[in-house]
Amino acid sequence: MIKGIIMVFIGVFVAPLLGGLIAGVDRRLTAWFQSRYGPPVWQPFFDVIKLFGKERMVVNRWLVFCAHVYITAAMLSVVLFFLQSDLLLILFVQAVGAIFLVIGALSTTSPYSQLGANRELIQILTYEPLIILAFVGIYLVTGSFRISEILVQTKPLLVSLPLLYIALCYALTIKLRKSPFDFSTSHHAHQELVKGFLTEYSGPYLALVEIGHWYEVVLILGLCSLFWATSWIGIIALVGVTYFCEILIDNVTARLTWRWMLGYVWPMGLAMGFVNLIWLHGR
Amino acid sequence: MKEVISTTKGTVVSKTVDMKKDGYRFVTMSCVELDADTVDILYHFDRDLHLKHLRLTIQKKEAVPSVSLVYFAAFLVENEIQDQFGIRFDGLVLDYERTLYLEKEAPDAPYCRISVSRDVKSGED
Amino acid sequence: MARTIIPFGPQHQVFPEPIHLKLVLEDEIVKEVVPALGYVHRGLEMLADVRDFHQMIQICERVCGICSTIHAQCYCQGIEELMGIEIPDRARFLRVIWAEIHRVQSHLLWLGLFADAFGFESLFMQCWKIREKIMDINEATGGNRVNPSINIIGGVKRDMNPDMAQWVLTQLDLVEKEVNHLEKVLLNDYTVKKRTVGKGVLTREKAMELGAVGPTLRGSGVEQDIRQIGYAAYGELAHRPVVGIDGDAYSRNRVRFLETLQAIALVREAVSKLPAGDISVKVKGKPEGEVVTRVEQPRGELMYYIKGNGGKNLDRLRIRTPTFANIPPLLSMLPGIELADVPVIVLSIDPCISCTER
Amino acid sequence: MLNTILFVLILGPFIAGALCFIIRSGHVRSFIVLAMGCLIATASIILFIKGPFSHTPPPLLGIPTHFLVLWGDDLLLFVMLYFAFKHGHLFTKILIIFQIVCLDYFELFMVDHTENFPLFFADNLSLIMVLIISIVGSLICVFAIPYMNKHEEHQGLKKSRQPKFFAFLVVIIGAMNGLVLSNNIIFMYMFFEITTLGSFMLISHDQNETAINNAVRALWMNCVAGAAFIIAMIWAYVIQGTVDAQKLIQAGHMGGIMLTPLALLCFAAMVKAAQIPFQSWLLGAMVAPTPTSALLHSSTMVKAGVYIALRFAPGYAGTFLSQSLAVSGAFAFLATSAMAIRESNGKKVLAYSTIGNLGLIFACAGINTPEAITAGILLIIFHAFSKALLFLCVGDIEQHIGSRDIEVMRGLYARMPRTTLIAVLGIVTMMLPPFGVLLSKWMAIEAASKHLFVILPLAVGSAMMVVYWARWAGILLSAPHGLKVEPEKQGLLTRFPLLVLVWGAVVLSLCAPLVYSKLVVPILSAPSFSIRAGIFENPTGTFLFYPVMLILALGFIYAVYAAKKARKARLSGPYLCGAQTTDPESFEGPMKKPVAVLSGAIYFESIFGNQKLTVWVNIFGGMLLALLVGGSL
Amino acid sequence: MDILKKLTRKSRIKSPWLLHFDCGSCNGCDIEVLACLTPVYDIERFGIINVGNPKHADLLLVTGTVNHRNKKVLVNLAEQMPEPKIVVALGSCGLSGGVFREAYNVIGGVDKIIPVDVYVPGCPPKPEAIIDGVVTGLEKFSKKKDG
Amino acid sequence: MFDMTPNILRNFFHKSSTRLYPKETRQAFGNARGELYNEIEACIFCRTCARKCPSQCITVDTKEATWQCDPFVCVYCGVCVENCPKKCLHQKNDYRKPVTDKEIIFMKGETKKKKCEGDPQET
Ligand code: SF4
Ligand code: SF4
Ligand code: SF4
Ligand code: SF4
Ligand code: SF4
Ligand code: SF4
Ligand code: SF4
Ligand code: SF4
Repeated sequence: MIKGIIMVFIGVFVAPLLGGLIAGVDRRLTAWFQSRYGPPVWQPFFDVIKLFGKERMVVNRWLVFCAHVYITAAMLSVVLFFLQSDLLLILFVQAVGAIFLVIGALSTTSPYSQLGANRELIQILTYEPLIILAFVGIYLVTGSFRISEILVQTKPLLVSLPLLYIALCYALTIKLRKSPFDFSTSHHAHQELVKGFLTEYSGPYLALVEIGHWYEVVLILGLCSLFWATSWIGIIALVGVTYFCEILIDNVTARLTWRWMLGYVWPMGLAMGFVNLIWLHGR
Repeated sequence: MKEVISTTKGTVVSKTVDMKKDGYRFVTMSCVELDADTVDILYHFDRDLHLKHLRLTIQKKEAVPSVSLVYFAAFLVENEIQDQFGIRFDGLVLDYERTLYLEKEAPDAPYCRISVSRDVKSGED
Repeated sequence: MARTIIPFGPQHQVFPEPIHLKLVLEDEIVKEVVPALGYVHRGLEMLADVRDFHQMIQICERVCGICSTIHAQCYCQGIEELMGIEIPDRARFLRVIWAEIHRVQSHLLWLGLFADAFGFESLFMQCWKIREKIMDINEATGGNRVNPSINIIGGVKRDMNPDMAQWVLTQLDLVEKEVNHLEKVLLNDYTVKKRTVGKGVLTREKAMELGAVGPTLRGSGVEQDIRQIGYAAYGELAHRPVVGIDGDAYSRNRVRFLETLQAIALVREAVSKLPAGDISVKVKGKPEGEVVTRVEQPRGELMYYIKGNGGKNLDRLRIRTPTFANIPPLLSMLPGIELADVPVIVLSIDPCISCTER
Repeated sequence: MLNTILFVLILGPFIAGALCFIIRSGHVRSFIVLAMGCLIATASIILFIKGPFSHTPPPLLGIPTHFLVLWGDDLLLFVMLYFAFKHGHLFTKILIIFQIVCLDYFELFMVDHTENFPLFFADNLSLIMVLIISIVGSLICVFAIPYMNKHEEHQGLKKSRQPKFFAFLVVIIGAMNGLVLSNNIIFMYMFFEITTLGSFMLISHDQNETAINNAVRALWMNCVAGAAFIIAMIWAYVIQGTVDAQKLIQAGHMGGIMLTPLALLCFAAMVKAAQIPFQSWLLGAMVAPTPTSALLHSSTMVKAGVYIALRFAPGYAGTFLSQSLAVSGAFAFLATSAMAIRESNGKKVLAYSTIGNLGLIFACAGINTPEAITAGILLIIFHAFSKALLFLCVGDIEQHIGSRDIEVMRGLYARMPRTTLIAVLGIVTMMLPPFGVLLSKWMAIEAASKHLFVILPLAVGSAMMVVYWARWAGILLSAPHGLKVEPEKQGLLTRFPLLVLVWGAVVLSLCAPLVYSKLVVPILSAPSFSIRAGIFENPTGTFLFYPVMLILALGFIYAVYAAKKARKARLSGPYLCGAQTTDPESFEGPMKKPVAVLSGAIYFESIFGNQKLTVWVNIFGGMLLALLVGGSL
Repeated sequence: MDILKKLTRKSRIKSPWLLHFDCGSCNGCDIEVLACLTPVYDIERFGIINVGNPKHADLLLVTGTVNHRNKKVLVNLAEQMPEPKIVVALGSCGLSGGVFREAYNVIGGVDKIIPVDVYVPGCPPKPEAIIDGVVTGLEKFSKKKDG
Repeated sequence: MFDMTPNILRNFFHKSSTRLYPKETRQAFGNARGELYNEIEACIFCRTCARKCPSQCITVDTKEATWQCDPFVCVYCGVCVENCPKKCLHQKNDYRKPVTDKEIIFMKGETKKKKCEGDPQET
């Protein structure tokens, strides 16, 4: 019980801090890759606090509603993760948030927001099956969808699920909105949709979305960490290397288009996942 | 400026068509105010780095046949001349109706200024 | 099919300059596009009425900040032709040097913005990082990063002593080295190719018919470059226009990339052949008559029509900038492409609105 | 008592239908429909409370029941034959004549009518079906009363066709009740055929060319199902010598020979449920007035298919048939989701979604583990409510705005806030946790995890489903900025069904654990989940049903509060690159003309809109069905 | 409460998101603004992100002369920025119309249309000057009242 | 694919090229055209600068011996400096600092007794 409460606490409070810090480190590293000095690592926190202090400005009150639902769902999904709950449940709860965020963006009459939201839906469409396949792979190895069952494994999952891990990394890249998949919105926003589906979220509501994003980043990195959950070193190494690669890929690729994503990543990711599953099945 | 061919309102389109047939690229048009009533419109063409011009002298009030159907590229500069000189072009493929650059608040046909400013200034020179 | 109508610009992140496109989309495919201009129109040609023909140099430099030197050069060249002035050889070479430095600057700037248009942020950063060296050259030689302001009627304002020239060359060597590092990225990278190959195709015939100029024209396989006329000192320097074949965004990209290297080579050659002597001649009299003069600017053919009346104010100054000529071809490239490619294709003509509208 | 209830549930609607047809007064008709609705809803609840039974009613009017059935069947088939001749459809004619011949031969010369077994049998599955049919079906009929008045008004009909319409509408309810309660497969067949005729009549209601074409298509496809059914029936009889469904199911366990008739039954079921490549009849049904579509889709007709599959599921557990059923169901789910994603016609989206969900239920039936069966049954329940609700919403919306196109519904919230909110809620219950549909889907995915060829389409299909639902919900809400919204007027008979359905959907979801433990568990061979404190758990996974629901509900409430508080926030127009005019929804375009912004969703025309793709999907679907039948020969 | 306010203020200074609007500039100033984002100057050091969306921006950088067409855009953009915000005018054009101020389609500097907080002279101002201008603007930020 | 990687890694393993302005400044180039200033004692108020200025931002009052320049209009082109007959007008190498309020450079010198030949009013 106590452990449970601690886990909830970590999920609710520590996770966003971690997420913010990761974002800060990300920006710093990105800057280094670009031969820049970069902002301080706690820059994301400044951003969010500042946003909370801005004037409230809305186009539509649905947006406010949706931003709150988003952060609730994001938080809940992380809490469920730390409670070592069912992977599919976590994914579904996470999807509530993601979908409400999109509905919020769709609820405005802003064309940029609308287009961004449509693209975000395409991103959801792309990553969700990949994640489900990864979970199925985990299930085939451990016999359960529960995280607690994964943690008692003695062999890292990565050994039996290498291809699914790559598929999951696709999902991770999409979820992190990194190049080449940053088309529904992007952090530095030099793109044709300006801020995409985040265009109309502003001030405190944008701050909520940002924090929600941190939760999600922690969640998805947490999912990655499951693939080497046998030791702390494994977790740190795996997540560290994965994230480093993400930043690297972000910096060595151009943004591509959603048509490309559907036509390339989807078949690739699904095929890889499927091959991995068949292989597991055959054993 | 060498090779300037004079044209009239009636022949300008057919001469432009000839230019196109001869493989000339449409460079642009220039409009120059001559006096209070007339302007010169110069059509510049290029073939292999060699320039050729048509000169059309018209009254400001007259409408000029557009060559934008011959050279689509002309639509932009013709709109510009409409804006700046208040001259009308007939048969523009895309007519901005004198809103290409200028808003209502801006002066009307700002490039037609001889009657106003140049008279005063010429005394100084 | 659901239609989307969006305003693309005037304030839009991917365009550094205000231009407005009314885009009609279906499934993010552009069905219709109508441009709106006038957000940067100043009416500076009319300033000839209130500024004398010397002062107009500074105005012409500010037609556009990206190729200011070249504008001034074209203008001075026109006035010199009207007044029958022969400028000293050294001045002719110096003009080439500065113009080509400017071209390197402009192309690097463009390569960066182009990369930005397809979301390659680090490439943008890299190009602009390299470009800073050119900006330093501008400031060191001309006194300002953007407007070196070296052209005057009758020659150039500033000389380049051997030390300075040497320093410029070493800087350019560094630039060249770094630009070469980017060759593979710009011309081979999978993602870059995905975003550029086959995008915004302009056939050779279309390019000619619609009056495309500069790299946009050369990207479609037409070997035409105003520098071939041999104005300034170009007649005495070895250069051949860089041409592409496919007429797509990739091809234009390639042309500009190679032109960057070509420009550096031209500077080298010009410095090595730099004759001794005066840098300017004294100017007497006032311009009279009309003239059309052209130079090759980074974006293509720049044309000035100048009419003088023997007074200190010009009768008419008309500037036809390359982007002005490239807009009709651009309009023909847009329908049928994806929304995501709109910035890529618009950028691929290297648009400069400030000079288009003046 | 039982006799009365069965009479009310099965024959009641027939009588009501006859009355509707004969008494041509609008008011009386409304009364009849309302009364019948109340009656069968009550009757279904009473039956439900009484629990499972098996029963043989006394012969009606002293005529042996099998005679009634034979006459009924023949009459039915000849009516159908008449229509087949009227519309000159050769294939239908052949099918129907084939059925007549088979049936008569079977009934007159083969079947031993003295066999003694309960004519009616009901376990919880049947009872659940009866509840859904009677309640949801009645609500739809009630909704149809004002709807059809308006519909005819819009069409400017001189002579009302409502009598016939309502007659068939209610008859279908009776037939469905009969179908799910019968234990004699000959009965089943008859009711099965009644629904075929009923749907034909309802689809052709508008009597225009498309309506008739689509109705004919529905007829021939359903006749294919009927023919398959009849072959299955005869085949099974030849092998087992019985028409007792329960016996047949048990016989299925024994040997492979029963597999073929079962496969044919499944095939019939899949055609009835409009699975690929037979989806077109259900899509064509969308031209009919909305109550038809709602009735056909949510609670009846198509559910007849999945009911049969689930009913006979124990009979083919663990066989190749089961596997291929799972795969073709999953494939239908994937393919229809992909088709729905490119659709902007609201009713078609609903139709595809229905077919998809039915596919999912087939997949569950095919997986055939207790978890899967649980998922399938729960899906039937939750889907019925949400889908009926959505259909009625679309109908209501269509009558207001004159279009069923999703794009035209953009910003509907500003015009019809009530209906919009109900519709959005309906959509949310279709796709998000903690609502029942998603709970069932969770179970389905967990159950399908071992079946690679099922899980892959499921994973991809559900993601696509999310896309089209979320897109629709967002579009409904995208109201212009700063608008004062006034709740629109809704007639009582429109509002009542909507409210009952939306509450039904929500409350039923809230009670999911109860529904599971009380209703579903008794049907299962072994309980699939343990439930503690609202947590579904089994070795495969855990669904923290109540905890998740609680926290999401809290978040929801807070979000509503925050949105209320945002009333004070500054209103600002959407971002339009700085080009907005005084009207924040339009921008100054070229030539200084104001242009209203327009947003259209992405419909993937170039990707899923491909005609070739559809053809391939149909071919592949057909091959899967062929595999299903052929593989069990 | 007080500490929260202080934190907000500090964050505001640490995270000024930027919107750049080219209001009829010759590009000289624009490219210098862009140059500020690039490695040699890297204003992301100050937490500045070029957001390109008025709704997210705190800092409006305006370059170039105001004309009759773009003034509406300028007003629209400024209006869509939530308080508190700072407007910085760049280059002679933005300050007064510069060399073009006598041209017929030039209204003049930005401050004729919207209030300007910081003026950065130059043609174009060097990136260093732009950074100085932003820093000066941030000082003003701490004095602005909460949004 | 990933052709950018070497460049990126090179950046990563080298010091960033950022000049940490304002902490770290760089000596301006000797030629740089910055802020204008007038050695007013040497100025003869001949108005050449005012006449030649393309931006028309200098106002010289010969009688009152004042020289003023609007730094918000000046484009720092250096034309005035080049044309000043007394070479009293200079440009610093550093740019003019941003300000929060409008300003004018105003300088007052002594009225010169000896007037220059030629009419300053001309042209
Ligand atoms: S996501 Fe964007 S803002 Fe965040 S660190 Fe990366 S580039 Fe910077
Ligand atoms: S094309 Fe025109 S605006 Fe663009 S850089 Fe060149 S001169 Fe300037
Ligand atoms: S809008 Fe609805 S009610 Fe009216 S005619 Fe059409 S389907 Fe019937
Ligand atoms: S201030 Fe100078 S560089 Fe800036 S826009 Fe104006 S003219 Fe161009
Ligand atoms: S003169 Fe000044 S305002 Fe104009 S462009 Fe140059 S720096 Fe900018
Ligand atoms: S040109 Fe020189 S001397 Fe003459 S007024 Fe100007 S600053 Fe003074
Ligand atoms: S520097 Fe140029 S703009 Fe400034 S005062 Fe001197 S001449 Fe005028
Ligand atoms: S003549 Fe006098 S006023 Fe004219 S430039 Fe010489 S000193 Fe100045």
